[in-house]
Amino acid sequence: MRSNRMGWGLLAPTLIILGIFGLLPFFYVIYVGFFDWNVFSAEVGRQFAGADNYRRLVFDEEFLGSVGRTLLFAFCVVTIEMILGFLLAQTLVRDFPGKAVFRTIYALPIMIAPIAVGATWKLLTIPGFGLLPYYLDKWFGIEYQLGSHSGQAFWTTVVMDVWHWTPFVTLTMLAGLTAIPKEPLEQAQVDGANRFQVLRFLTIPMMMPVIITTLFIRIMDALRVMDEVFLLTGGGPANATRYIGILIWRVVFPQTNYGYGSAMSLLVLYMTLVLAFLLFSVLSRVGKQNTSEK
Amino acid sequence: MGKKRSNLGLIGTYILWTMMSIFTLLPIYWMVVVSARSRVELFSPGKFWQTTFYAQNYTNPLTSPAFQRYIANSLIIATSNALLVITLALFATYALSRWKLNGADNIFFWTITNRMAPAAAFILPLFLLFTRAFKLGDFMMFDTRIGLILLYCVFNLPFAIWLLKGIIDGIPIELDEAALVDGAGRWTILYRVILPLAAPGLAIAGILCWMFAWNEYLFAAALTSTRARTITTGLAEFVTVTGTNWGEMAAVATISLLPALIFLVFVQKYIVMGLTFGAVKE
Amino acid sequence: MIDHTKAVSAPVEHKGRKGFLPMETNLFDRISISVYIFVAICLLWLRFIEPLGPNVIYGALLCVLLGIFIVRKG
Amino acid sequence: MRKQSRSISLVIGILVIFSMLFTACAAPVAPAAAPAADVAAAPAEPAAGALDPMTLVSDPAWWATAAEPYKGVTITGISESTPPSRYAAEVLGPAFTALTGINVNFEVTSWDEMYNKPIKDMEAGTGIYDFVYIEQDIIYSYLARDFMTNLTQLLADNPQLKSADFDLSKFTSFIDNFKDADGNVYGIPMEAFIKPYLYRMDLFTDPAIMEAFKAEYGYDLAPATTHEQYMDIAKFFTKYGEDNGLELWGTTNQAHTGHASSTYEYFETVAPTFGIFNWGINMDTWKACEANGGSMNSQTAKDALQWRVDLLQYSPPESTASTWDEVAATFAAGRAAQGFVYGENTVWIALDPDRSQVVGKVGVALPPLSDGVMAQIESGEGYIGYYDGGAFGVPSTSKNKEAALLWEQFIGLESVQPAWAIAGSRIVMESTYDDPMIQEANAKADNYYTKMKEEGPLYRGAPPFPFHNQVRGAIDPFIWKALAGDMSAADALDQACVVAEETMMQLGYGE
Repeated sequence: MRSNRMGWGLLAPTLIILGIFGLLPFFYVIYVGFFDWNVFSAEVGRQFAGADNYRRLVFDEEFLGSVGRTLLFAFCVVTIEMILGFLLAQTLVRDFPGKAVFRTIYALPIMIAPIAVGATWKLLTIPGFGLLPYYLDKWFGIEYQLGSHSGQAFWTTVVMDVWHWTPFVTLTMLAGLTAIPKEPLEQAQVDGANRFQVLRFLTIPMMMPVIITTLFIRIMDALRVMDEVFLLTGGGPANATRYIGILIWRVVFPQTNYGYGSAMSLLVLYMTLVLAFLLFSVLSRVGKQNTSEK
Repeated sequence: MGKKRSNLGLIGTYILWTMMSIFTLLPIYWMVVVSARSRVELFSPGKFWQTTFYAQNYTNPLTSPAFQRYIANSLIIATSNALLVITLALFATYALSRWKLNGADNIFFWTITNRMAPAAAFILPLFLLFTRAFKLGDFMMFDTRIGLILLYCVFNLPFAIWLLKGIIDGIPIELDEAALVDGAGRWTILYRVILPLAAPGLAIAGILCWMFAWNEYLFAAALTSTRARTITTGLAEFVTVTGTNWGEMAAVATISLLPALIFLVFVQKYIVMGLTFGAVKE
Repeated sequence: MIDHTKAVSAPVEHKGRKGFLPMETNLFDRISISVYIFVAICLLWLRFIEPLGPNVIYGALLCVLLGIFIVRKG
Repeated sequence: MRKQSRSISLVIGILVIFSMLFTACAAPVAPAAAPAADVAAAPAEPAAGALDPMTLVSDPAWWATAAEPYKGVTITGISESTPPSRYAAEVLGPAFTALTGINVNFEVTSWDEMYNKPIKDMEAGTGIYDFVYIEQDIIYSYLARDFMTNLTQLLADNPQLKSADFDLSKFTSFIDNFKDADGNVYGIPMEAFIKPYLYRMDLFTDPAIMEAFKAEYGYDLAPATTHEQYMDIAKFFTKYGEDNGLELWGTTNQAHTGHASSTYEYFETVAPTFGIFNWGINMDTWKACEANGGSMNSQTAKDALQWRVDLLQYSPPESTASTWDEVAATFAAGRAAQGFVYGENTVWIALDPDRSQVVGKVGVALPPLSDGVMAQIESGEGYIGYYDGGAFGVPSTSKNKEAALLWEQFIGLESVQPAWAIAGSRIVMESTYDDPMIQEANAKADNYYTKMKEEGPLYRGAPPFPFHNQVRGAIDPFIWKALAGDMSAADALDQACVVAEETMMQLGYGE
């Protein structure tokens, strides 16, 4: 009765679009990654270079440093966002008057374009007319200057990202929390389990799919963060916030080094893929085993 | 659980959420304040409240036909993209859910990789694709809305399918079969059985796609020239105008936030319903 | 009740077999794993072994063999 | 009943989708003529006003006839979103269209995209752009790759397109930057300015301040002529601002620690005044380090960078987030007593009360110099700074070269220059200096235009590197590190020169 033809037919437009606009460029980037292609080099055009780009990459301090910083950034924002998002979602499960208002206000940042987020935070942090430098100095005597303090710049990007994306995490967590069945939780409480135990042994395992998915989305986006940081600090001071997205943009465009930039991009993609693979294949299965043992 | 404790909890919740709201609103508030200041007023950092309103920051961009075109483009691109994506995603998830299509699941893992990679390096192949491959006489996909709409599908489709998969899977197959017995065709089932049941999920997927398309910057900047420019690229232009026109930039950012805000107010209830990523079946 | 936690609606559905790898894998998983390992070894080779002499080609060949092994037996 | 309403909603839904897609598809075909006219409706600055194209040219009929074969053609151009370019897009473009029937589709975008997009276009040979902005520092890179059309040749090949009003010899010497060795022109200058030393005349001539300054430093307060004086003045005014509770600092500083502008400030404004020219790169051997015959990490260069880093303590707090735009905004807000500000901003800072709080208080002078540097400059060995600006050139990939050639001549007419110069503080033709409008602005802006005319020869275009952006991009991080205090100036330059050499070698220059 079920002919696969119709199934594939329904899938076809999706596959065609994804193939043309997704996979073709992807293969092209792989291809270019093996070429030495800088618009303004003395030798015109693409020169096949084998693995030279990668050979250069693995020794490129700038690149490796940037990867390290990006991973640190991703680790910080994802950890903070997941924990904060989970806890905040807990407070939203119960109804209380005014919940809808708070939730609407709180969800606002999700809707703002990354580039506008960068602009917003720049307005907030620029010395001279920003709020933060002025009041931090006035109330706490802290000299707050993104342009010269690497640590401040880094943590400001973290806070900015937390500001931007925690609401999203909270909402997905909330969706998960409202959807999980209530009976086992109540039953456990009746049986005398304390809150922490309920959380640890029931809520979190049941939430695992949502947690993993959200984790994946956040890691993926945190690793390619670009627009907002670019607008806020330009990657500065020096290279304190030059995350990999910005570095690649700089290599590909201002420095017109297409081949090298493609190689960098692929390596980052590779990193993300491996992380995603570990997350889904290993973590989700481990989680499943744990629960099925119970 | 005494009454006292839950009252305490309630107060705590309010304190917490008031603080969160302040934290959330502060940057936005400041943006609106800056957008109300003229250039000569800008450098007055201690001034937290704004009493005057420098309307020119808003009227300048809003009355400029170029800027109106940016807004129109953004609206058309984001809306078409969202509609296209949820339509295709509905088809695709239905297919994935009801037929056994060997290998199809794995394909999506690869296609979502486009969303994982740093975007910059992908601009060049897309530029070549848009200017070389899709070319018919004078027409090329560069600087057209359809180009951006199709391109954004690459980022939104896997995401939407992923979001919908669980929801469609959750619709009992018996409903399909009952309809089939009644003589309904597959299309009828799709829009009479599946569509209404998946509506919340479709809505949230549509909103998230809409948001992504409305907010996207890098590709829009690189793959459009003047005709299909979007509002985010317009925003970036203001950063570099001589004497950095912060007020106008803030105004544009505020304007770009408005449609999203309207959306949010109306649909925020459904966001929670739809965002489960199929974690739990009904 | 455990049923609720089952459906990780990840883009990859895991209905595969069990080889020497510590989990169930289908063909796609095994190819992915091979590619991941290929890239990782080649990069490490470029960084640490090539300066000592052997060209990365040998590393790549090694990885291809390993890949074939994983795909068939994993 | 219910079924029916469902079908109706489905049909409507499908119609909406299709209509959306249809508008999306249809868009690019329709507005081909529209954009130029659209933009024209909203001139950026009221001063610009509308131009009557017929009065600009001596023979409107000739333009119409010459453009006859290209009527309806759309030429596409790209430039940075600066006042001169916006004026060209919003006023000159529509005027040209009215005159010739050739549409001008003018994209004004951010500084980065202004480079990225045409380079991509020209490298891929797509031919999207018919005229592009070429800054005087990138022209050598473009010429090295044969990206530009030889306009002299093109004019000679098409005598029927040569306007009688257009004369290459009427341009200032700035046009020399856009010529090859044989004197062929590759771009028609559209903006040019110097980066002068601006100071606050009201502060510098305040008797009480002058007295206090003399008491402290033992010499008269005046625009600095040496770097030591500049530092003294910066220090003095920072303290003065602190003591009097003013938002005032000693100097502006284009020191963004994540933007190329801070590297430019060092190489084009500071280093030359210390006697380091051409970025300290030896252009015979393409070497930068002192050990290899360059001077990028010479003691003088290190002193120059150190001087800049030292100035940061007397600069407003926003300096490390300031590009050229913010520097102008800072000075216009009256937050600095002196500074190096790009000339395109000088006139609005001095004249426009809507944007500037220091109207009528702006003094213009030559930057301070080290001993003996003036002699080097006058001998032609060096320069005091960049003579900055850009031109519109026609990419060799353009498909509408002839139509673009008419446009190039139109923007190079003497008659369009004065109003354009007011809108964008830029002058590219000798005759513009004598225009009454310019003279009037000149008087209010401490004779900026006169100084530009007289002292212009002391300035010079960027060194003719064929790899400008590439090497600068490699050096950037070290300048940023020095400015952010992560690295000493000496270390930064020692490492920068090595990286610069590596980059040049990768590009195939030097061995």
